[in-house]
Amino acid sequence: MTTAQAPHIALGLTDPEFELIVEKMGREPNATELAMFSLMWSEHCSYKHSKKILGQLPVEGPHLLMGPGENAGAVTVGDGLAIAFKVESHNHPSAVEPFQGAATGVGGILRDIFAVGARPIAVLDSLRFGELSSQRSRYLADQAVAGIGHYGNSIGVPTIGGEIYFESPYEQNCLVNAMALGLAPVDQLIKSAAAGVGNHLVLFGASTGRDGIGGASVLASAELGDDDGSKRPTVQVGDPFEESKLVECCLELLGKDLLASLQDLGAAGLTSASSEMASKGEVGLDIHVDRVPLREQGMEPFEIMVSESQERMLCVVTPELLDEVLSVCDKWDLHHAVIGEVTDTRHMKIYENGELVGDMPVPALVDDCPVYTLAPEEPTEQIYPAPSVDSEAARAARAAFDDNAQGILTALLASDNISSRRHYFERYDCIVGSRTTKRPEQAEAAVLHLWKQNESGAPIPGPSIAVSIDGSGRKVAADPYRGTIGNVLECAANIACVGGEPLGLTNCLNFGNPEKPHIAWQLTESVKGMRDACNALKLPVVGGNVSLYNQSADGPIYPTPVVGIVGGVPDPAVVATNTFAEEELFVGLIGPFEPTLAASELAKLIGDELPTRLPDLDLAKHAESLTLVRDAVRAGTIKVARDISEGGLATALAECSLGGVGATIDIAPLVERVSRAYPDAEPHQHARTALFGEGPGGIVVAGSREDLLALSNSAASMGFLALGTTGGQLLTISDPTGTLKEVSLPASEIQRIHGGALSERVSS
Amino acid sequence: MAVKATVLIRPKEGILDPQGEAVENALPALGFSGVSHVHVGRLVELEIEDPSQLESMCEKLLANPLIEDYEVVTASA
Amino acid sequence: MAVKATVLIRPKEGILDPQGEAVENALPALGFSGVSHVHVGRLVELEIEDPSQLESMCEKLLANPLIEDYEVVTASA
Amino acid sequence: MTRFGIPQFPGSCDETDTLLACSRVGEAELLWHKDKDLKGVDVVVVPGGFSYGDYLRVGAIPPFSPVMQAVKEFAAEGGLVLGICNGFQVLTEAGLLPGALLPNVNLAFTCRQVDLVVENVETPLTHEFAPTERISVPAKHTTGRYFAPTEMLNALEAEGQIILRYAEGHNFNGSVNDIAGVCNERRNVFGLMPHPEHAVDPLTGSDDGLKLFSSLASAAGVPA
Ligand SMILES: Nc1ncnc2c1ncn2[C@@H]1O[C@H](COP(=O)(O)OP(=O)(O)O)[C@@H](O)[C@H]1O
Ligand SMILES: [Mg+2]
Repeated sequence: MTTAQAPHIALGLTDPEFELIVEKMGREPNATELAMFSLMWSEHCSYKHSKKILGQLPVEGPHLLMGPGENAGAVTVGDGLAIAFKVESHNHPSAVEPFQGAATGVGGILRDIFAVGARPIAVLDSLRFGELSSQRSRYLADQAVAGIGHYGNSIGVPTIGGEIYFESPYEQNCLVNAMALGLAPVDQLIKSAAAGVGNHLVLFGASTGRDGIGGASVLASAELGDDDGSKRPTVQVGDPFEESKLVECCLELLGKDLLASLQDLGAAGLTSASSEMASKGEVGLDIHVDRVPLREQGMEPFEIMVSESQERMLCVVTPELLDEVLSVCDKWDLHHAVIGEVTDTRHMKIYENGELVGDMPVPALVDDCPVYTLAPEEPTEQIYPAPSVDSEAARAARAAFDDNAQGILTALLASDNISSRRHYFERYDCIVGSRTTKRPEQAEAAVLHLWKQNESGAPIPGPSIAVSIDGSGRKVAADPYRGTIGNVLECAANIACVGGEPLGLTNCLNFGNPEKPHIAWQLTESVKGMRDACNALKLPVVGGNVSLYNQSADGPIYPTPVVGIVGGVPDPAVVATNTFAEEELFVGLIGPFEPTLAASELAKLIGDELPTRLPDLDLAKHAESLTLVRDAVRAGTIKVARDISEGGLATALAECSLGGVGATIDIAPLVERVSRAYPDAEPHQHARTALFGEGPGGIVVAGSREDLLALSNSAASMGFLALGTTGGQLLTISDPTGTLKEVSLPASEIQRIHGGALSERVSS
Repeated sequence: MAVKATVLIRPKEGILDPQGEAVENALPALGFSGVSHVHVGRLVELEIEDPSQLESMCEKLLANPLIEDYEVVTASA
Repeated sequence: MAVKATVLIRPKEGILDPQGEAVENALPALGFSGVSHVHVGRLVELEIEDPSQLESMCEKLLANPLIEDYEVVTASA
Repeated sequence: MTRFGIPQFPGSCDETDTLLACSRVGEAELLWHKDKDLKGVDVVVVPGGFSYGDYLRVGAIPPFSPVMQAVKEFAAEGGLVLGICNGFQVLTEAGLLPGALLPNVNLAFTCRQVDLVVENVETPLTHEFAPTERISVPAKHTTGRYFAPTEMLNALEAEGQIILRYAEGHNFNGSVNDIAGVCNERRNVFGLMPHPEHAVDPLTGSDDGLKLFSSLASAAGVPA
């Protein structure tokens, strides 16, 4: 950084952007105004590089209550209940300080949920780090997980699911995405538009300090260099204790109908919260910074306006209700202050001790940031190097690759991206709230029971929901369009496996620098894929988040569109599990599953190049197949369901055996399908692809012989394949081509390999 | 000969210290008055052969320099 | 006039201190050697008008005498 | 019907779960930490969570709250009191139960279904169990390693004050003598680290914990 740099450049604004601000203001902005513009015109707040392409996502559906534009989206789930949900990233803060970065990420997404009037009932996380052979990655993963647990556990919201993957493109730019869900009576949802000229603006919760100053514009939009030193003073510290009081206080205020509107303070603090409330309500606001409860002496007006101190909320209150609102804040021992009023000026006016220190038209601040058109350019060749992973599992996979199916399978089961995530998810409270009927590893999606309480406090049954979060980066790197479709389909498959009807989708688009043409192309293709998949599933996008500039001198991250889906489940007692708990069940495979080794976990272990294209998909057929599975699960026909993901069919079958019951499997029908798709390949390649190939749409199911045979008739067009029978302690998978040494593994051995690999690896 | 060292680790000034705040708010109810500026930190005590390593040990492991200050006090064992 | 007080709280001797052990075990990998007897405790700093309250505050609140020892250091503010 | 009272502190997490569990065997209501009024309840259950943020030391601050002053008086009169997880920590800090809880040996918050063995079935909390009955209940905490100095420990063992132990292989926190739950000498105050209130419904994993609540309800001697 040169000392001669103009302030607006240091704050992340371009010269043309600055000129536009001067034009809109009719003069040069002062320091306070410039700080506020730089935040509101940052990528994080203005979506200036993504707004145009996000417009194509479908945002309507029969269950939709609140779509993009509010703090969180919401869908109806029956019985007069709504589920609000959203996913958000905290990637850059977590790369600097993983514990606090991840903790405050959870705190922030929870505030988005109770800001719309919903009681938070669950958190999920989606995490990406570099390879576990890197000490830094082990440290980041450990601390991020600890931070998420610290916040979620302490506030009493269960963390019921998530995902964690290790890939070298995330070495310098880890991803920490958190999703939260909240429950509310439909009529209690509240919007954030400020209303009622003359009403009071009340700030409550934690006091305001210097933490996070510059965080939004610097931390969220700049590429991370090797030296993070300059960003250090901006670390925000989370206080889940304060937030637990804040949740109760907000819900009490809303329950008593005391608020005109409510908004959380997140990135860009008071600046973004207040100006967005003003913009949505088409009003103006007067704000007196000297009335803000401070934690530190001598803070400048601009510091107060941009501080990212956590655990704060802003509400609009009519004069008659003010005393009652403040007394509820007192009950919960929260700081509070009337910091301003709603005006009809359509200006944000900032005062310090009565003196006007900032005066900006609301539209200029919130709506007039230029929106850029991306300049996408498809790369002529793969821009990511072949994956290289240094682990025992990778060496074992290479040794077994040619002729030993069992060796490949055991290597996959012990690999960093497939072995049990227990080491991490045990650090989350997954049961508090008494709603979790399917915990991590008990089913393909988490299931929550939405009981209500009768007058004497006892639970009365209600509807249930299923929820899952997914986002393979490697497959999107291989093919942004089809890879993204795969992410949506995988998430939807998880929901279908527990009998869920998908109601709404949220997403977080984690990408590199969109000003680079290849990244722009990834982003454009990915959003198209999400659009097409959502349309095929008739699934509205209820909201989401975009995290760009995830790149370093080593290059961009894998493009990682993370999707979260909420589904409705009529009866939590009729939900398929994901292990063979019973003997003598018939095992089959449903779905238009066309496995390929390209970009698979096995390809990664042996160091294969990433392809530039994945197989085409028949989206209508995929949608139909998921509906069929869902209905059969709901009917109790399918008792066990597991979607085929990393590690292919063989891995899915091995994971189905984790319950202790094995199976005898013949994969001939799938080998036949593969050989039709790849007529030129050798028999051993057909067998390997059938066993370990990946792709969307494959679900391993088990049920009674009669039930599944009946299903197979109606599902013939869905590509139903009969595979075998459950029973005994052993999983045997025979290879009809006779070219690979067959699999014959005791369930206990599968448990041992799969269960212990990760904790051994991270503690070594 | 090993040296006994005490390291005092405190939340950095300006960084939120929720523990200190919570303790301070709780004290009056416990019958203690006239207490202010409460901060809760950590204390690490150890014996070390080469005390010149202490500084870098604090930076790398004992404290989190992003959010904590530390002070090393040594006394021979 | 308020008095500044520092309270050092340590795990009682003989009680397993896994935190201290974890620090001790992590040190060699970071290139530090010759460190032993690591213990992790708590540090409470505060300003108090009537320092005669300190002793009872430690007994009642700041430390748990069953598992912790404490030491009060005061200095006038 | 037996009436259960559940103190609610800022930072409590499992108070609603406890309320739901108690309401399966009786009536239940929350008791606000700033009130000294126990509303005439028959049994007090101090819930899990992170009361007062767990700041300073787990369970250190709540004993000074008005509601806990009332609970101390209630216990002194022989009232039945159960503390679960953070509630257990609070009761030891309040001096109502012997011993203390230290950080888990793995130093990490750990949430895991564990098997427990009922050690003493002659208490108000456990009288509905068979001797050495084994139950499956979740545990979730960072600071659950039960500790008592040797002399105290020997006395606890001799007096039958060890109520629950972790089954072999299930003691992840390093508790001395595998202790998962204890009671006071008078056998009216109980503390457990595992969470029976999260084991009252097969749909959410297990209902093995329900009998602890029904034992308390029947021991309270309130006609149904
Ligand atoms: N990837 C996306 N898909 C759909 N909507 C999005 C996406 N990213 C952001 N949005 C929507 O844009 C709005 C602004 O997002 P954001 O700035 O993250 O909200 P907040 O102000 O709560 O932080 C939100 O309503 C969000 O749902
Ligand atoms: Mg928001």
